Amino acid sequence: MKIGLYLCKCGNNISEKIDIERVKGEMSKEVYVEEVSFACSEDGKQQIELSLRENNIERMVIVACSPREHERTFMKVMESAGLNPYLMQMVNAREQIAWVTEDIERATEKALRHIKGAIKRVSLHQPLEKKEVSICPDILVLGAGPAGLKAALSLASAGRKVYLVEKSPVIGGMPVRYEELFPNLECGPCMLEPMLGEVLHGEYSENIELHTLSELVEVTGFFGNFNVKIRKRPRYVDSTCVGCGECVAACPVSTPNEFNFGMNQRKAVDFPFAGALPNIAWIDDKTCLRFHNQECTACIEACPLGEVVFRFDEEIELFERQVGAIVLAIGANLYDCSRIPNLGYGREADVLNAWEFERMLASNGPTGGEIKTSKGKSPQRIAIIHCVGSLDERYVQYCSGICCSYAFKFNHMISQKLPEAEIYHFYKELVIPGKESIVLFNHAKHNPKAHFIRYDTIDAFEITSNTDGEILLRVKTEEFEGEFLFDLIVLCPAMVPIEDTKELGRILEATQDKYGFFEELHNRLDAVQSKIKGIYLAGTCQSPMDIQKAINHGVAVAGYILSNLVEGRKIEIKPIVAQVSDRCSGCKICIMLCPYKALSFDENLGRTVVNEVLCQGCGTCVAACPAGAAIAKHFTTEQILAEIEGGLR
Amino acid sequence: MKRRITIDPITRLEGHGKIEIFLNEEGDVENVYLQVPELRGFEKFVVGRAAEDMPVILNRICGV
Amino acid sequence: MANKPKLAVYWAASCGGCEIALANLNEKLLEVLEHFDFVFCPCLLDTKYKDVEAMADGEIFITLFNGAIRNEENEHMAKILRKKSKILIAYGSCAYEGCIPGLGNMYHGDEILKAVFIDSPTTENPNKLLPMTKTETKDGVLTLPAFYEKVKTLSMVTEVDYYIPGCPPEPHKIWEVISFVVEKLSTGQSLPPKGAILGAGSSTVCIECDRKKENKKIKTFKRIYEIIPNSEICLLEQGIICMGIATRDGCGALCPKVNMPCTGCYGPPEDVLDQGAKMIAALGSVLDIGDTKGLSEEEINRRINEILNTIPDLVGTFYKYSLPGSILQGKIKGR
Amino acid sequence: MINKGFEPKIVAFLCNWCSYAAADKAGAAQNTYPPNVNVIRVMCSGRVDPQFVMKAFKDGADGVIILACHLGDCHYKEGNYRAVQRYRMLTRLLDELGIEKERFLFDFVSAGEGDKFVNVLKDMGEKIKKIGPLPKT
Repeated sequence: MKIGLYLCKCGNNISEKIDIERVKGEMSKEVYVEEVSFACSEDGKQQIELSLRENNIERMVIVACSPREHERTFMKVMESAGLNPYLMQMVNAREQIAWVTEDIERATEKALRHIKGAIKRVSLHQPLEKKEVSICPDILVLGAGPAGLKAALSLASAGRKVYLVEKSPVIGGMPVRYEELFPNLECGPCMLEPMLGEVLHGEYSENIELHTLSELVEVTGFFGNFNVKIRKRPRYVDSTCVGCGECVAACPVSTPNEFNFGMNQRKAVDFPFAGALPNIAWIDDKTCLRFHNQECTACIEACPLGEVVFRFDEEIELFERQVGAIVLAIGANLYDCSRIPNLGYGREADVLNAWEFERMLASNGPTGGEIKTSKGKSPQRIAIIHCVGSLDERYVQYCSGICCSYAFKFNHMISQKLPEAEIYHFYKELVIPGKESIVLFNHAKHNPKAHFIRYDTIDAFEITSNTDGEILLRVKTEEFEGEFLFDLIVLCPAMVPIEDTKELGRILEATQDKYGFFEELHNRLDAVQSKIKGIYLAGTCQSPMDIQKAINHGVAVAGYILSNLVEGRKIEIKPIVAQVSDRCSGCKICIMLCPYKALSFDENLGRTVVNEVLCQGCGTCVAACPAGAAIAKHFTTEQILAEIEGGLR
Repeated sequence: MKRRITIDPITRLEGHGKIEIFLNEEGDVENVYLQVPELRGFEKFVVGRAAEDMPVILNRICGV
Repeated sequence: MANKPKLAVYWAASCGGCEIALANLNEKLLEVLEHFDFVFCPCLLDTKYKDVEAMADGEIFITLFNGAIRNEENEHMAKILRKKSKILIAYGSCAYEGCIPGLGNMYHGDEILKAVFIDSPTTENPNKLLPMTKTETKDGVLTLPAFYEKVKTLSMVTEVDYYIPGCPPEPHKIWEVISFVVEKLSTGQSLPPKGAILGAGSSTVCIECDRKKENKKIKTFKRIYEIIPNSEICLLEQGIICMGIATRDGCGALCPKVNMPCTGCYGPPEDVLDQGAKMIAALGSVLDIGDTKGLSEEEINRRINEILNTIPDLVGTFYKYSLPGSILQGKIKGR
Repeated sequence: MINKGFEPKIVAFLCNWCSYAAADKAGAAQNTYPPNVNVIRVMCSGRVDPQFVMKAFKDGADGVIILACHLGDCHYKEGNYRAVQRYRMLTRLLDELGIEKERFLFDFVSAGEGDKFVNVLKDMGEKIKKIGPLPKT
């Protein structure tokens, strides 16, 4: 085996610290040695390529800069010389020897040790080839809130088939239920409905297969080739429904309306709220009499289209789809305020959380947009407590970053609806990020009816009610102590992961961060990719955020997918992956170590197999394998042992 | 004539042994030395091992 | 008779168990004798060292050499038998990797002599005499082989053709090797390449163990007296340190079959240099320290150490049979 | 024992993404350190097989160090946790085998911590100088 050793002088960066003549002198006759002035320059690359050919070199060791800088450069030189690019080893003589060693003699010795290690290693290198697998370009989007909708639309308009799966009967997510949105008081439904319309019957809607009342229950496969199983609960009303609502009026049974957080009642057949899309009635089988052995036909009789619209024999449907990527956009939740008992939430009827108050403000909400207490009174003193559960080691450590903005929106909306009402903001910290939020803040600041009181801990409050139905709020902080009577208290709780995150995380094997949100690949560079290749994150299931950011997430995810999962283009598999030989005994030590779920046990073969698409080549399984059956290509045990030995002996 | 007879190794038993027999001028046995050249040191290396390892280690004193 | 190839079996620092394993071939021994002439085996025959020394070089066809190299005599016999044999086989764990006597590599040679001849409670030695290589008596000079500082494997003192692992090798595996060699010879085929491991597989004991194996996570290690293990489930998953994962297959998973953990007597599997290192690599990977998210480094270390405290003796557990043959060969001495 | 002129040999296993990058960064900053270290680049600290560490000691290293990404920052998510667990266990074994704890270290060095990389190595070198060379077998 003829090894070529190329010594790059890097101008004099390397040659002024490493005695190249001495290095040459200490090489055995079998090693061909040549100097290059600037190996990475066009001239240098040509010189090496020519020399590799002319001297029939089979393996190359190049003494130059960091492989992080130019490994690829020299791999390409190998290729152009007709050699497999992996039959090469770099010695980092610049960054890790010449630049960090004062003494020439010692730098030279250090270089010699590394060169000997590299020579020993390179002789054990194996030629490696890139592999390719074909992909399915379709995408599954879970969650039809702003982030999921935007992702679905962006992908569909690029011609991609999208399966949009939403758990509830309605699309649009939370903001479509808000009357006005911060920072500029745009109407939520007005802003989002064009997007919903696009999804339902827009130019590219035929690329979107929407499934409401549906959930992902199983997934197999990997990036490029996932097989997903969806469970769809029956709606009992088909898409020919015109949404007139005649059935709703006729329905004889009611139940608390979860879409208004139980603040009013809805019928067994109903629309979650006025204007909800898709505009198709939905029958709740837990409430409908027909599912309780009663012969009710009220809705059928009331329906102008008659019986044909109804599908009472519909059953839970399980179906499978092939997709190349999965977008998680399942949204977030509000922190459960009843876990902080001194706030009275859940105990006092007029202590509301932000979602409940949003619905109270909404013209399609339970009060028709009127702010009133549980006794029907128009409140004159309203408290808005910020930072509920937030910035607190015991509850939620972080700041959700959006609550102050909507709290000041509340302030604005209250003063419009109830100009005489006194509004008290109790806050821990004020956070009003972005270029626009300041407007609502300034409005509140200059509102003579608005008062600001800072508190240090949520324990400062003691909220109880008196016999008059007023709420007594006692607050005691280091700087302030007082007692107030309020008619209504609005809590602005931390945004927290939705319950489904955990189960979905389990199904997809997507990890969650310490707060329970889906964990991103990198918090700055890759916030919309999960740690599982091909599973993307959009919106508040990744972190608390506002609508703007969630929408951006949707676009970002679509961008990623369009560039990573290109129709007709195969996925390239990097050759540096793990391999398991038939010496594997099936002890399964390795399987759970793989952070990418690239290892699985093949019952037929009786051994572990590597999914090369998923494997990232870290080699953790190889180090662990007690049978020596796992092999890290290009970082084999034998190659590394040779490098250690070569450098020491 | 004095003679020395060395039996090395002693056979058909378990273990290592060597016998040195010294005969006097008359050919009678004057002295016999039995030497055991074998030592593995179980006495030392079992100390500090787990108690449950004793049956595993000590049955290797003699496998016959 | 005279044309039969010659077979020798020798023991160096060993227990004789390898001879017994051979004897356990039972009636098959007669078949062995049909093919071979037994010329040297101190346990069974009266052949003396001087008889062996008198043989021509290469006169013995196969020597099954068991026992580790603990003293000068062991090494001397290893070299003699190498010269006299066409094929020298390191037979059994002691010759192959040092085995139980190899645990002596945790100590200095003189520490061992002192423990045996001076400190041992059952030894009466008021003058604190230690064995000497040369003793002058009125009758003449007596000699004993020098006790080595370190146990060596057979291949550390001479060239070895093949290895048969096991403490002891399983009789059916010995038979497999013998019949394999006989078949190769009778059909004129060439033998396996030098250095090959015979009478064992190349994977690990797990491949022969029928227990149900799932993904492993270990919260605490259990010593064998602490639990009665479930006989269907992988012992390791029950917290018992079973060396099966890092031990070459060939025994038929004898110990796990009777609800005892493998202690590793067949040595490391193919291409693994160090059984203990691989046990560390594997077990260290599956310690279950719970959710590490947000934990401080101190807390992580505390949790790891808490689990590790449940293993009383790493060397004795992981290198019961392989210390001299391992990478570091024993305790680094010199302090 | 004073080891005049004794320069300990150190083998350092660096992960490609953090500690190897830190070593490059120290280079770019021309932050000098003793040349007694042999760097072995691995993709992840999780790739370091205890056999590598033993082999290094066997072949003449007086010290071995594994440098990884900080916990939670591993390029491969969890490789460094595995590495820490194995390191803890291996330290115990090496201790039984007579290799002092000063000779085998594990530390976390991010890509930006060129200075830390240099300090960790210098510090380790000094400590090993005090205890002297590892007796050769």
